[in-house]
Amino acid sequence: MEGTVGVVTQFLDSNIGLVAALGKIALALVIALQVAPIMVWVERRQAAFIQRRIGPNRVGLFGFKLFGLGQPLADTIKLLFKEDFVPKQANKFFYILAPIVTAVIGLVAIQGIPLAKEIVVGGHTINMQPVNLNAGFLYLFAMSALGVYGVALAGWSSNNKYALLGGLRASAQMISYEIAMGLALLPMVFIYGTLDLQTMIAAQSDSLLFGVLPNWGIFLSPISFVIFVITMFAETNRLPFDLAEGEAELVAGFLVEYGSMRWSLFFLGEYAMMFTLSALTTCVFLGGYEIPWLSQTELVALLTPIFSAEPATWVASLIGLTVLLAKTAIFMFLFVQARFTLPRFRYDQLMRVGWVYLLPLALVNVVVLALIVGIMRLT
Amino acid sequence: MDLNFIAFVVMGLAATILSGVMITRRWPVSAAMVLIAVMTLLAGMFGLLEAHFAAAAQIIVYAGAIMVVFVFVMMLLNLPPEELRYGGVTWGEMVLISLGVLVAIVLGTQVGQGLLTQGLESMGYAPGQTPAHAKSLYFAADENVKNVAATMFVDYLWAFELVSFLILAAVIGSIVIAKKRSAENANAA
Amino acid sequence: MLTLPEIGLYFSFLLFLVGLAGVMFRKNILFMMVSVEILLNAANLAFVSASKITGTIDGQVVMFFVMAVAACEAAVGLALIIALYRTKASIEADDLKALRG
Amino acid sequence: MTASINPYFPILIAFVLGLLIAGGATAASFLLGPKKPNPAKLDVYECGVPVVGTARQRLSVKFYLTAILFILFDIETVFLYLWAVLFDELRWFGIIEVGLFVGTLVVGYIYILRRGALNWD
Repeated sequence: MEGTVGVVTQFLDSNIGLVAALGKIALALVIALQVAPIMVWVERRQAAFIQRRIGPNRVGLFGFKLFGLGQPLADTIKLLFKEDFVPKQANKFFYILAPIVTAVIGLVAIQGIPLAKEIVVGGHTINMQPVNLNAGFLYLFAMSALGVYGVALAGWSSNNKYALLGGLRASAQMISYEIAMGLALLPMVFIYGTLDLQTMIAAQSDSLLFGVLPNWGIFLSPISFVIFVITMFAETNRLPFDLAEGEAELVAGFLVEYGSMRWSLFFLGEYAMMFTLSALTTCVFLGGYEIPWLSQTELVALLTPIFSAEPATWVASLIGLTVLLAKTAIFMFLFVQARFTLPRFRYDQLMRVGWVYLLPLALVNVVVLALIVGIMRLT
Repeated sequence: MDLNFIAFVVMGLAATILSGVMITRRWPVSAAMVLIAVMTLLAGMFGLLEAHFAAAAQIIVYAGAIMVVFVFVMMLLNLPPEELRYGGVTWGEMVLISLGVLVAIVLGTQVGQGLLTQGLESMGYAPGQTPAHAKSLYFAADENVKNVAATMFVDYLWAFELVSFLILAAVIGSIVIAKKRSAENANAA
Repeated sequence: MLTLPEIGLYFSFLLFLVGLAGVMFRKNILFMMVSVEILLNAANLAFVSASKITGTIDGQVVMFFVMAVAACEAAVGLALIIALYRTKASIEADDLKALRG
Repeated sequence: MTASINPYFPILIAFVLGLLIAGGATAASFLLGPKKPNPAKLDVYECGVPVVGTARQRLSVKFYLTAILFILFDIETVFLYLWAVLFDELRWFGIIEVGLFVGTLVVGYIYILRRGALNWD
């Protein structure tokens, strides 16, 4: 018995990098897979409250009603058992591939988010960013750039007028707002001087204005924050930017020929992308997993007397993860709230907002901040 | 035989085979999709060569922007595959082409190796050591980006500024060519 | 044994051959342009491999200029295809003989 | 193997796992669901009325113009990121250089606006 434990410990010790990588990826995947069902439930309940209805409250778990939290599970089972057919006019290979592309990109993109600072296990320091490239920004940009193809492929392969137009509109909208998104985050790179999200978060644990405010990106570059939040809605095709599936004109846009599990894979990908972008906003503008006025390092120092040195980092990381999820939840709630309160844009208005207002605003923001930072730092 | 080596060779082979698949597609959109896969694989190869920023830019610019334009044009024109006169390559031609490729590979690997070694020696490079004039390379991702930036903004300053004029010319040119005259606007879809 | 960047050079050679075959054997301008993208990608792979072999960063910098050129080429080329399709209703290279002397 | 592994390795693993999850879900629904196809179900969905024309028709060139602008500004953004990471080292030299670069592109942007390439009506 002792020998087995010894072998396992030795294996863990020598392969700590591999094991840690798998653990982090599994954690991020679990989060990504849980976001969709929970958000569907939140969305339906929230819609019901706004529209003075009750919403799903029947399906419970193990005999308890739990405000209908069992609903997503029931929905998943229902979707799994629905008929799964390929329309005869569709391009079969790409019709099947499109939802998989969307879901995989959503699940891979979320790996670029730093979930917590670092934990120490058996003397090994493990960084809690699943894909730790030191250039987290570029990784997330690359993934969101690839996100266009799931939508475009779905629209094209369905071989349906509504789907084609919906897919084209959705992809044109996504690329239009991607530029403003990139330019909105640009000032944060030169303000913090890094492309690494964790270094950026560490810089945000300082305080600003003699300790009154935390050193968060939102206070350093508020215009960037506003632009980024707007583009985030457009990138994920959510209201008020959900022209792609404007049911009044396009039935359901690129989703019109999809049903059963394929349809839900699109939503899995979309919710994972929503979570990833919300978490990115949190990391860049709201201090990520850091608690305001109490950095992770201080937290570990505070916790060390209570627990011993290594478990202290675990507890601190757990608190950090909770803080990150709580901050991200604010944005997820904002998505839902906007969906049921705001009217939809017209397509020409949408393109106008993206190209004629947001892009020049983002450029001016970059120039002004470059001059301010230049004057403050270089003279 | 380490993991990086295997991954690199597998990705390279996959990229080569997929690009072969690409040039024989009948639907333009499927060709574009296969090409996107090829570019993503190349990005992975750049990553293994420790050119981190190049890998990111390969996906952001090539797979994420240039190919979007191709896909858009293919979706806009909506060419059915029957309209393509499939470049009829007969079996005889196929054999000739494969023979030619084989000869080219042999020549390329034999002569190319000599030329490569010669060229590298003239640059002061010997296997396993960095030439004296080479700038120091940092291979952490963050440092790689800084390195590329430093070289571009100092050594390639003029090229960088000229790129902006190239882009300007391309914008104006493509809009002049593609935009319909106002008289034709009536039949816009 | 070959190192990674040397294998990269061989692969770039192979990719270039495939792209060249595409440009030569397809009659459709759209496919010819897609094949040109493969040619440019092969060149990029050669640049990055050479950068690793020589230990200089220049190859990676030049790759960005290749990328900018590729983007401009795609923009203008596809604009030409759209204009051609509008006037000729065809994008076959064989149908475009008006300028042949 | 040490605590540091190749940083691209997790991407590969995540990709494979994501493919397994998405492919598995598709396959499961294919295996579990009923299969009762009929011609009306497999037809193009246009709200139940008979299908008019085909989806394979040409669309507005506006989408193409948008995509063109996108690549050009995308390249600009990538170049600007290169400058942003080296902001402190390049100092005013970099700001002026990038100012010229952006200035040239702004000329193109104004041309696009004046030509009405972004008017969607």
